[in-house]
Amino acid sequence: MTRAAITADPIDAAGVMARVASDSHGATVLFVGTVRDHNGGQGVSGLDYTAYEAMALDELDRILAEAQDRFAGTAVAAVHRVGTLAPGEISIAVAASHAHRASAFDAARYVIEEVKRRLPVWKREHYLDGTREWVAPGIGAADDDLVPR
Amino acid sequence: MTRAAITADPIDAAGVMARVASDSHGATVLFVGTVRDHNGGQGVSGLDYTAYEAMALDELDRILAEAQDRFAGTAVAAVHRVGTLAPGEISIAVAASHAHRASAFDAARYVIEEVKRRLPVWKREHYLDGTREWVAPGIGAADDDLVPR
Amino acid sequence: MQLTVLLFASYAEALGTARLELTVPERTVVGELVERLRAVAGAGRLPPRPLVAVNRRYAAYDHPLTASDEVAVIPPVAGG
Amino acid sequence: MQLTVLLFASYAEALGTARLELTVPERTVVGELVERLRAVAGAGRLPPRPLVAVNRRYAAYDHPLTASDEVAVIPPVAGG
Repeated sequence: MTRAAITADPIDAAGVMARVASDSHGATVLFVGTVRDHNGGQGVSGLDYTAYEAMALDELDRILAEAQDRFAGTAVAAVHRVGTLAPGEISIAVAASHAHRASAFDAARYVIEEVKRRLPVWKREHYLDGTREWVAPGIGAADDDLVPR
Repeated sequence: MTRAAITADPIDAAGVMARVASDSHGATVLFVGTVRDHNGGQGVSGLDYTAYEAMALDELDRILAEAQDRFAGTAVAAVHRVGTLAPGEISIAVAASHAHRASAFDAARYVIEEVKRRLPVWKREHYLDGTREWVAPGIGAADDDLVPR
Repeated sequence: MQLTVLLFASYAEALGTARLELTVPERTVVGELVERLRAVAGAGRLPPRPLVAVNRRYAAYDHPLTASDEVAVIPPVAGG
Repeated sequence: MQLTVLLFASYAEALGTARLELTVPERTVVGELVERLRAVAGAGRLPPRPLVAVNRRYAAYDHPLTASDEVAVIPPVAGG
Protein backbone atom coordinates (compact mmCIF):
# COMPACT_ATOMS: atom_id res chain seq x y z
CA MET A 1 0.00 0.00 0.00
CA THR A 2 1.59 3.27 -1.14
CA ARG A 3 0.77 6.01 1.31
CA ALA A 4 2.40 8.88 -0.63
CA ALA A 5 1.89 9.56 -4.33
CA ILE A 6 2.40 12.25 -6.95
CA THR A 7 0.03 11.71 -9.84
CA ALA A 8 -0.98 13.22 -13.17
CA ASP A 9 -4.41 11.52 -12.89
CA PRO A 10 -7.48 12.97 -11.18
CA ILE A 11 -7.40 12.28 -7.43
CA ASP A 12 -9.99 9.97 -5.91
CA ALA A 13 -10.38 11.42 -2.40
CA ALA A 14 -12.42 8.45 -1.19
CA GLY A 15 -9.60 6.17 -2.31
CA VAL A 16 -7.08 8.16 -0.26
CA MET A 17 -9.37 7.85 2.78
CA ALA A 18 -9.71 4.14 2.22
CA ARG A 19 -5.95 3.77 2.60
CA VAL A 20 -6.15 4.76 6.28
CA ALA A 21 -9.33 2.88 7.18
CA SER A 22 -9.17 0.48 10.13
CA ASP A 23 -11.82 -1.01 12.40
CA SER A 24 -9.73 0.05 15.39
CA HIS A 25 -9.71 3.70 14.25
CA GLY A 26 -12.90 5.55 15.09
CA ALA A 27 -11.91 8.91 13.61
CA THR A 28 -10.81 9.80 10.09
CA VAL A 29 -10.02 13.30 8.82
CA LEU A 30 -9.74 14.05 5.12
CA PHE A 31 -8.33 17.31 3.79
CA VAL A 32 -9.01 18.11 0.15
CA GLY A 33 -7.44 21.07 -1.65
CA THR A 34 -9.19 22.22 -4.80
CA VAL A 35 -8.38 24.85 -7.40
CA ARG A 36 -10.09 28.15 -6.56
CA ASP A 37 -11.66 30.28 -9.25
CA HIS A 38 -9.97 33.40 -7.88
CA ASN A 39 -6.78 34.52 -6.10
CA GLY A 40 -5.93 37.95 -4.79
CA GLY A 41 -8.92 39.47 -6.55
CA GLN A 42 -8.07 37.98 -9.96
CA GLY A 43 -10.26 35.43 -11.74
CA VAL A 44 -8.46 32.12 -12.24
CA SER A 45 -9.43 29.84 -15.13
CA GLY A 46 -7.05 27.04 -14.22
CA LEU A 47 -3.48 26.26 -13.27
CA ASP A 48 -0.47 24.09 -14.01
CA TYR A 49 1.16 22.14 -11.19
CA THR A 50 4.69 21.03 -11.88
CA ALA A 51 6.94 19.13 -9.47
CA TYR A 52 10.43 17.83 -8.92
CA GLU A 53 8.65 14.52 -8.88
CA ALA A 54 11.30 12.20 -7.47
CA MET A 55 12.05 14.54 -4.56
CA ALA A 56 8.39 15.45 -4.04
CA LEU A 57 7.54 11.79 -3.56
CA ASP A 58 10.42 11.31 -1.10
CA GLU A 59 9.57 14.51 0.77
CA LEU A 60 5.88 13.60 0.99
CA ASP A 61 6.84 10.22 2.35
CA ARG A 62 9.09 11.90 4.94
CA ILE A 63 6.25 14.24 5.98
CA LEU A 64 3.89 11.28 6.45
CA ALA A 65 6.51 9.44 8.50
CA GLU A 66 6.95 12.54 10.70
CA ALA A 67 3.18 12.76 11.22
CA GLN A 68 3.05 9.12 12.30
CA ASP A 69 5.96 9.74 14.67
CA ARG A 70 4.44 12.86 16.21
CA PHE A 71 0.94 11.47 16.56
CA ALA A 72 1.53 7.88 17.62
CA GLY A 73 -0.96 5.36 16.35
CA THR A 74 -2.04 7.51 13.41
CA ALA A 75 -2.36 6.16 9.86
CA VAL A 76 -1.78 8.79 7.14
CA ALA A 77 -1.83 8.96 3.35
CA ALA A 78 -1.52 11.79 0.82
CA VAL A 79 -1.65 12.25 -2.94
CA HIS A 80 -0.61 15.41 -4.83
CA ARG A 81 -1.70 16.10 -8.38
CA VAL A 82 0.48 17.50 -11.18
CA GLY A 83 -0.52 18.79 -14.63
CA THR A 84 -3.17 21.27 -15.74
CA LEU A 85 -6.22 21.61 -13.46
CA ALA A 86 -9.51 23.48 -13.81
CA PRO A 87 -11.28 25.27 -10.90
CA GLY A 88 -12.90 22.73 -8.60
CA GLU A 89 -10.40 19.97 -9.40
CA ILE A 90 -8.56 18.33 -6.50
CA SER A 91 -4.88 19.29 -6.20
CA ILE A 92 -4.21 17.37 -2.98
CA ALA A 93 -5.90 14.89 -0.68
CA VAL A 94 -4.58 14.07 2.80
CA ALA A 95 -6.18 11.44 5.04
CA ALA A 96 -5.42 10.62 8.67
CA SER A 97 -7.09 8.14 10.99
CA HIS A 98 -6.67 7.33 14.66
CA ALA A 99 -8.61 5.64 17.45
CA HIS A 100 -9.53 9.17 18.63
CA ARG A 101 -10.31 12.38 16.78
CA ALA A 102 -7.74 14.82 18.19
CA SER A 103 -4.78 12.96 16.69
CA ALA A 104 -6.57 12.44 13.37
CA PHE A 105 -7.17 16.21 13.09
CA ASP A 106 -3.66 17.11 14.23
CA ALA A 107 -1.95 14.65 11.87
CA ALA A 108 -3.94 15.79 8.82
CA ARG A 109 -3.21 19.40 9.66
CA TYR A 110 0.49 18.69 10.15
CA VAL A 111 0.75 17.02 6.75
CA ILE A 112 -0.93 19.82 4.80
CA GLU A 113 1.07 22.53 6.61
CA GLU A 114 4.37 20.77 5.86
CA VAL A 115 3.34 20.13 2.25
CA LYS A 116 2.72 23.85 1.80
CA ARG A 117 6.05 24.64 3.40
CA ARG A 118 8.33 22.02 1.85
CA LEU A 119 6.97 20.00 -1.07
CA PRO A 120 8.91 20.86 -4.27
CA VAL A 121 5.81 21.63 -6.30
CA TRP A 122 5.10 24.84 -8.22
CA LYS A 123 2.00 26.32 -9.69
CA ARG A 124 1.34 28.70 -12.54
CA GLU A 125 -2.06 30.34 -12.48
CA HIS A 126 -4.02 31.08 -15.66
CA TYR A 127 -5.97 34.33 -15.32
CA LEU A 128 -9.18 35.23 -17.06
CA ASP A 129 -7.31 37.95 -19.00
CA GLY A 130 -5.14 35.28 -20.63
CA THR A 131 -1.95 35.92 -18.63
CA ARG A 132 -0.13 33.24 -16.62
CA GLU A 133 2.06 33.61 -13.57
CA TRP A 134 4.10 31.45 -11.20
CA VAL A 135 2.63 31.76 -7.72
CA ALA A 136 4.94 31.39 -4.76
CA PRO A 137 3.41 31.59 -1.30
CA GLY A 138 6.12 29.33 0.16
CA ILE A 139 9.65 29.82 1.38
CA GLY A 140 11.98 31.09 -1.33
CA ALA A 141 15.33 31.58 0.33
CA ALA A 142 17.52 28.88 1.79
CA ASP A 143 16.05 28.05 5.17
CA ASP A 144 17.96 26.04 7.72
CA ASP A 145 14.65 24.72 9.07
CA LEU A 146 14.27 22.75 5.85
CA VAL A 147 17.60 21.02 6.16
CA PRO A 148 17.37 17.66 7.94
CA ARG A 149 19.53 17.55 11.05
CA MET B 1 -30.17 21.76 0.39
CA THR B 2 -30.36 20.24 3.87
CA ARG B 3 -27.11 20.77 5.69
CA ALA B 4 -28.06 18.86 8.86
CA ALA B 5 -29.60 15.39 8.90
CA ILE B 6 -30.29 12.47 11.23
CA THR B 7 -30.68 9.28 9.22
CA ALA B 8 -31.29 5.56 9.63
CA ASP B 9 -29.61 4.91 6.26
CA PRO B 10 -25.88 4.33 5.71
CA ILE B 11 -24.02 7.66 5.42
CA ASP B 12 -22.44 8.60 2.11
CA ALA B 13 -19.43 10.68 3.25
CA ALA B 14 -18.70 11.90 -0.30
CA GLY B 15 -22.26 13.15 -0.52
CA VAL B 16 -21.84 15.16 2.69
CA MET B 17 -18.65 16.69 1.27
CA ALA B 18 -20.42 17.52 -1.96
CA ARG B 19 -22.88 19.69 0.00
CA VAL B 20 -20.13 22.15 0.90
CA ALA B 21 -18.31 22.18 -2.46
CA SER B 22 -17.76 25.55 -4.12
CA ASP B 23 -15.31 26.76 -6.77
CA SER B 24 -14.45 29.70 -4.51
CA HIS B 25 -13.50 27.36 -1.62
CA GLY B 26 -10.04 25.87 -1.98
CA ALA B 27 -10.06 23.83 1.23
CA THR B 28 -12.47 21.15 2.40
CA VAL B 29 -12.18 19.12 5.60
CA LEU B 30 -14.23 15.99 6.16
CA PHE B 31 -14.48 14.28 9.54
CA VAL B 32 -15.83 10.74 9.57
CA GLY B 33 -16.60 8.85 12.78
CA THR B 34 -16.78 5.09 12.50
CA VAL B 35 -17.69 2.34 14.94
CA ARG B 36 -14.55 0.97 16.61
CA ASP B 37 -14.14 -2.73 17.24
CA HIS B 38 -13.05 -2.08 20.83
CA ASN B 39 -13.62 0.34 23.70
CA GLY B 40 -11.85 0.46 27.04
CA GLY B 41 -10.22 -2.90 26.40
CA GLN B 42 -13.46 -4.69 25.50
CA GLY B 43 -14.22 -6.11 22.06
CA VAL B 44 -17.22 -4.41 20.44
CA SER B 45 -19.32 -6.29 17.87
CA GLY B 46 -21.62 -3.37 17.08
CA LEU B 47 -23.80 -0.71 18.64
CA ASP B 48 -27.20 0.91 18.63
CA TYR B 49 -27.50 4.66 18.19
CA THR B 50 -30.76 6.13 19.35
CA ALA B 51 -31.70 9.81 19.29
CA TYR B 52 -34.30 12.32 20.35
CA GLU B 53 -34.56 12.84 16.63
CA ALA B 54 -36.55 16.07 16.41
CA MET B 55 -34.29 17.84 18.91
CA ALA B 56 -31.10 16.26 17.51
CA LEU B 57 -31.91 17.68 14.09
CA ASP B 58 -32.60 21.14 15.56
CA GLU B 59 -29.47 21.02 17.73
CA LEU B 60 -27.28 19.89 14.83
CA ASP B 61 -28.65 22.72 12.74
CA ARG B 62 -27.85 25.17 15.57
CA ILE B 63 -24.31 23.81 15.84
CA LEU B 64 -23.78 24.28 12.10
CA ALA B 65 -25.15 27.83 12.28
CA GLU B 66 -22.74 28.58 15.16
CA ALA B 67 -19.80 27.21 13.12
CA GLN B 68 -20.73 29.44 10.19
CA ASP B 69 -20.97 32.41 12.55
CA ARG B 70 -17.65 31.76 14.23
CA PHE B 71 -15.72 30.99 11.05
CA ALA B 72 -17.11 33.52 8.59
CA GLY B 73 -17.33 32.35 5.02
CA THR B 74 -17.39 28.67 5.94
CA ALA B 75 -19.89 26.20 4.46
CA VAL B 76 -20.71 23.26 6.77
CA ALA B 77 -22.85 20.12 6.65
CA ALA B 78 -23.28 17.13 8.97
CA VAL B 79 -25.20 13.86 9.07
CA HIS B 80 -25.60 11.58 12.10
CA ARG B 81 -26.67 7.96 11.81
CA VAL B 82 -29.15 6.16 14.07
CA GLY B 83 -29.93 2.44 14.30
CA THR B 84 -27.71 -0.62 14.66
CA LEU B 85 -24.17 -0.30 13.26
CA ALA B 86 -21.34 -2.79 12.79
CA PRO B 87 -17.64 -1.95 13.36
CA GLY B 88 -16.32 0.17 10.48
CA GLU B 89 -19.72 1.72 9.70
CA ILE B 90 -19.97 5.51 9.65
CA SER B 91 -21.81 7.05 12.62
CA ILE B 92 -21.22 10.68 11.65
CA ALA B 93 -19.85 12.73 8.78
CA VAL B 94 -19.03 16.45 9.11
CA ALA B 95 -17.82 18.55 6.16
CA ALA B 96 -16.54 22.13 6.16
CA SER B 97 -15.18 24.20 3.31
CA HIS B 98 -13.65 27.66 3.11
CA ALA B 99 -11.44 29.68 0.79
CA HIS B 100 -8.55 28.83 3.13
CA ARG B 101 -7.68 25.75 5.14
CA ALA B 102 -7.46 27.09 8.70
CA SER B 103 -11.16 27.95 8.88
CA ALA B 104 -12.17 24.68 7.22
CA PHE B 105 -10.25 22.71 9.87
CA ASP B 106 -11.50 24.85 12.73
CA ALA B 107 -15.14 24.69 11.64
CA ALA B 108 -15.12 20.90 11.21
CA ARG B 109 -13.47 20.51 14.59
CA TYR B 110 -15.98 22.84 16.24
CA VAL B 111 -18.92 20.88 14.86
CA ILE B 112 -17.69 17.46 16.00
CA GLU B 113 -16.74 18.76 19.47
CA GLU B 114 -20.17 20.33 19.97
CA VAL B 115 -21.91 17.22 18.64
CA LYS B 116 -20.09 15.12 21.23
CA ARG B 117 -21.01 17.61 23.94
CA ARG B 118 -24.62 18.40 23.08
CA LEU B 119 -26.36 16.23 20.51
CA PRO B 120 -29.17 14.21 22.14
CA VAL B 121 -27.94 10.87 20.82
CA TRP B 122 -27.17 7.76 22.86
CA LYS B 123 -25.29 4.61 22.12
CA ARG B 124 -25.47 1.10 23.48
CA GLU B 125 -22.43 -1.03 22.79
CA HIS B 126 -22.68 -4.74 22.05
CA TYR B 127 -19.73 -6.61 23.52
CA LEU B 128 -18.21 -9.82 22.26
CA ASP B 129 -19.39 -11.59 25.44
CA GLY B 130 -23.02 -10.88 24.47
CA THR B 131 -23.66 -8.09 27.00
CA ARG B 132 -24.87 -4.61 26.03
CA GLU B 133 -24.36 -1.31 27.80
CA TRP B 134 -25.28 2.35 27.40
CA VAL B 135 -22.11 4.36 26.99
CA ALA B 136 -22.08 7.93 28.22
CA PRO B 137 -18.92 9.95 27.66
CA GLY B 138 -20.88 13.22 27.52
CA ILE B 139 -22.32 15.59 30.08
CA GLY B 140 -24.88 13.97 32.35
CA ALA B 141 -25.92 16.62 34.82
CA ALA B 142 -27.74 19.83 34.04
CA ASP B 143 -25.12 22.21 32.69
CA ASP B 144 -25.81 25.91 32.34
CA ASP B 145 -23.38 26.01 29.41
CA LEU B 146 -25.90 24.03 27.40
CA VAL B 147 -28.73 26.45 28.01
CA PRO B 148 -29.03 29.08 25.29
CA ARG B 149 -28.65 32.61 26.62
CA MET C 1 -51.94 21.04 34.24
CA GLN C 2 -51.03 17.87 32.35
CA LEU C 3 -47.46 17.57 30.99
CA THR C 4 -45.99 14.97 28.67
CA VAL C 5 -42.39 14.07 29.51
CA LEU C 6 -40.24 12.19 26.97
CA LEU C 7 -37.62 9.73 28.17
CA PHE C 8 -34.77 8.14 26.20
CA ALA C 9 -32.15 5.42 26.32
CA SER C 10 -31.05 4.49 29.87
CA TYR C 11 -33.70 6.76 31.46
CA ALA C 12 -36.49 5.16 29.44
CA GLU C 13 -35.23 1.77 30.59
CA ALA C 14 -35.00 2.87 34.23
CA LEU C 15 -38.55 4.22 34.29
CA GLY C 16 -39.91 1.51 32.00
CA THR C 17 -41.43 3.96 29.50
CA ALA C 18 -40.49 6.48 26.83
CA ARG C 19 -43.34 8.80 27.73
CA LEU C 20 -44.88 9.89 31.03
CA GLU C 21 -48.04 11.93 31.60
CA LEU C 22 -47.73 13.96 34.81
CA THR C 23 -50.15 16.32 36.51
CA VAL C 24 -48.36 19.34 37.96
CA PRO C 25 -49.46 22.77 39.27
CA GLU C 26 -49.71 25.68 36.81
CA ARG C 27 -46.44 27.67 36.43
CA THR C 28 -44.33 24.69 37.46
CA VAL C 29 -40.65 25.26 36.57
CA VAL C 30 -38.25 22.64 35.20
CA GLY C 31 -36.59 22.01 38.57
CA GLU C 32 -39.96 21.33 40.20
CA LEU C 33 -40.89 18.91 37.42
CA VAL C 34 -37.66 17.01 38.05
CA GLU C 35 -38.60 16.72 41.76
CA ARG C 36 -42.09 15.54 40.78
CA LEU C 37 -40.48 12.91 38.51
CA ARG C 38 -38.67 11.39 41.49
CA ALA C 39 -41.99 10.01 42.77
CA VAL C 40 -42.21 7.76 39.69
CA ALA C 41 -41.09 4.13 40.03
CA GLY C 42 -37.54 3.63 38.76
CA ALA C 43 -36.65 7.32 39.00
CA GLY C 44 -34.11 6.55 41.72
CA ARG C 45 -31.62 5.93 38.93
CA LEU C 46 -31.79 9.53 37.70
CA PRO C 47 -28.75 11.65 38.61
CA PRO C 48 -29.16 14.56 41.06
CA ARG C 49 -29.59 17.12 38.26
CA PRO C 50 -30.55 15.49 34.97
CA LEU C 51 -30.47 17.55 31.76
CA VAL C 52 -33.89 18.74 30.61
CA ALA C 53 -34.97 20.05 27.21
CA VAL C 54 -38.09 22.13 26.62
CA ASN C 55 -39.37 22.42 23.07
CA ARG C 56 -36.19 20.80 21.75
CA ARG C 57 -33.74 23.12 23.49
CA TYR C 58 -31.77 22.59 26.69
CA ALA C 59 -33.55 24.49 29.49
CA ALA C 60 -32.47 25.98 32.81
CA TYR C 61 -34.04 24.68 36.04
CA ASP C 62 -35.90 27.97 36.57
CA HIS C 63 -37.55 27.79 33.15
CA PRO C 64 -41.39 27.95 33.57
CA LEU C 65 -43.51 25.30 31.84
CA THR C 66 -46.89 25.43 30.09
CA ALA C 67 -49.16 22.55 29.12
CA SER C 68 -48.25 22.75 25.43
CA ASP C 69 -44.50 22.36 26.06
CA GLU C 70 -42.58 19.35 24.78
CA VAL C 71 -40.47 18.33 27.78
CA ALA C 72 -37.69 15.73 27.65
CA VAL C 73 -35.25 14.40 30.23
CA ILE C 74 -31.91 13.90 28.50
CA PRO C 75 -29.44 11.18 29.59
CA PRO C 76 -25.69 11.81 29.23
CA VAL C 77 -25.21 12.15 25.49
CA ALA C 78 -22.96 9.89 23.42
CA GLY C 79 -23.25 11.01 19.81
CA GLY C 80 -20.54 11.42 17.23
CA MET D 1 34.37 17.69 -11.55
CA GLN D 2 31.23 17.83 -13.68
CA LEU D 3 27.90 18.44 -11.88
CA THR D 4 24.37 18.26 -13.23
CA VAL D 5 22.05 20.89 -11.77
CA LEU D 6 18.27 20.53 -12.16
CA LEU D 7 16.11 23.65 -12.51
CA PHE D 8 12.33 23.96 -12.22
CA ALA D 9 9.42 26.29 -12.87
CA SER D 10 10.38 30.01 -12.76
CA TYR D 11 14.12 29.21 -12.40
CA ALA D 12 14.06 26.94 -15.46
CA GLU D 13 12.36 29.76 -17.36
CA ALA D 14 14.85 32.37 -16.14
CA LEU D 15 17.89 30.29 -17.15
CA GLY D 16 16.23 28.89 -20.28
CA THR D 17 16.87 25.25 -19.35
CA ALA D 18 15.78 22.53 -16.91
CA ARG D 19 19.26 21.05 -16.69
CA LEU D 20 22.73 22.62 -16.51
CA GLU D 21 26.08 20.87 -16.71
CA LEU D 22 28.68 22.81 -14.70
CA THR D 23 32.38 22.18 -14.15
CA VAL D 24 33.40 22.96 -10.56
CA PRO D 25 36.48 22.19 -8.40
CA GLU D 26 36.51 18.98 -6.35
CA ARG D 27 35.00 19.35 -2.85
CA THR D 28 32.84 22.29 -3.92
CA VAL D 29 30.10 23.01 -1.33
CA VAL D 30 26.49 24.00 -2.09
CA GLY D 31 27.10 27.71 -1.43
CA GLU D 32 30.03 27.75 -3.89
CA LEU D 33 27.90 26.04 -6.53
CA VAL D 34 25.25 28.75 -6.11
CA GLU D 35 27.95 31.42 -6.67
CA ARG D 36 29.19 29.52 -9.75
CA LEU D 37 25.56 29.45 -11.04
CA ARG D 38 25.44 33.25 -11.01
CA ALA D 39 27.79 33.32 -14.01
CA VAL D 40 25.10 31.62 -16.13
CA ALA D 41 22.94 33.82 -18.37
CA GLY D 42 19.58 34.58 -16.76
CA ALA D 43 20.80 33.74 -13.24
CA GLY D 44 20.36 37.37 -12.20
CA ARG D 45 16.77 36.50 -11.39
CA LEU D 46 17.75 34.01 -8.66
CA PRO D 47 17.20 35.29 -5.11
CA PRO D 48 20.24 35.93 -2.87
CA ARG D 49 20.04 32.50 -1.23
CA PRO D 50 18.01 30.04 -3.31
CA LEU D 51 16.98 26.70 -1.80
CA VAL D 52 19.11 23.77 -2.93
CA ALA D 53 18.42 20.05 -2.72
CA VAL D 54 21.09 17.36 -2.93
CA ASN D 55 19.98 13.82 -3.64
CA ARG D 56 16.35 14.80 -3.14
CA ARG D 57 16.80 16.41 0.27
CA TYR D 58 17.13 20.08 1.20
CA ALA D 59 20.82 20.78 1.83
CA ALA D 60 22.74 23.36 3.86
CA TYR D 61 25.12 25.76 2.08
CA ASP D 62 28.16 24.08 3.64
CA HIS D 63 27.16 20.65 2.32
CA PRO D 64 30.03 19.21 0.21
CA LEU D 65 29.23 17.89 -3.28
CA THR D 66 30.52 14.92 -5.26
CA ALA D 67 30.17 14.23 -8.98
CA SER D 68 27.46 11.61 -8.51
CA ASP D 69 25.16 13.95 -6.56
CA GLU D 70 21.75 14.95 -7.93
CA VAL D 71 21.67 18.71 -7.31
CA ALA D 72 18.55 20.87 -7.77
CA VAL D 73 17.84 24.55 -7.23
CA ILE D 74 14.36 24.85 -5.77
CA PRO D 75 12.14 27.88 -6.44
CA PRO D 76 9.71 29.05 -3.72
CA VAL D 77 7.32 26.12 -3.38
CA ALA D 78 3.57 26.36 -3.98
CA GLY D 79 2.14 22.88 -3.48
CA GLY D 80 -1.00 21.88 -1.67
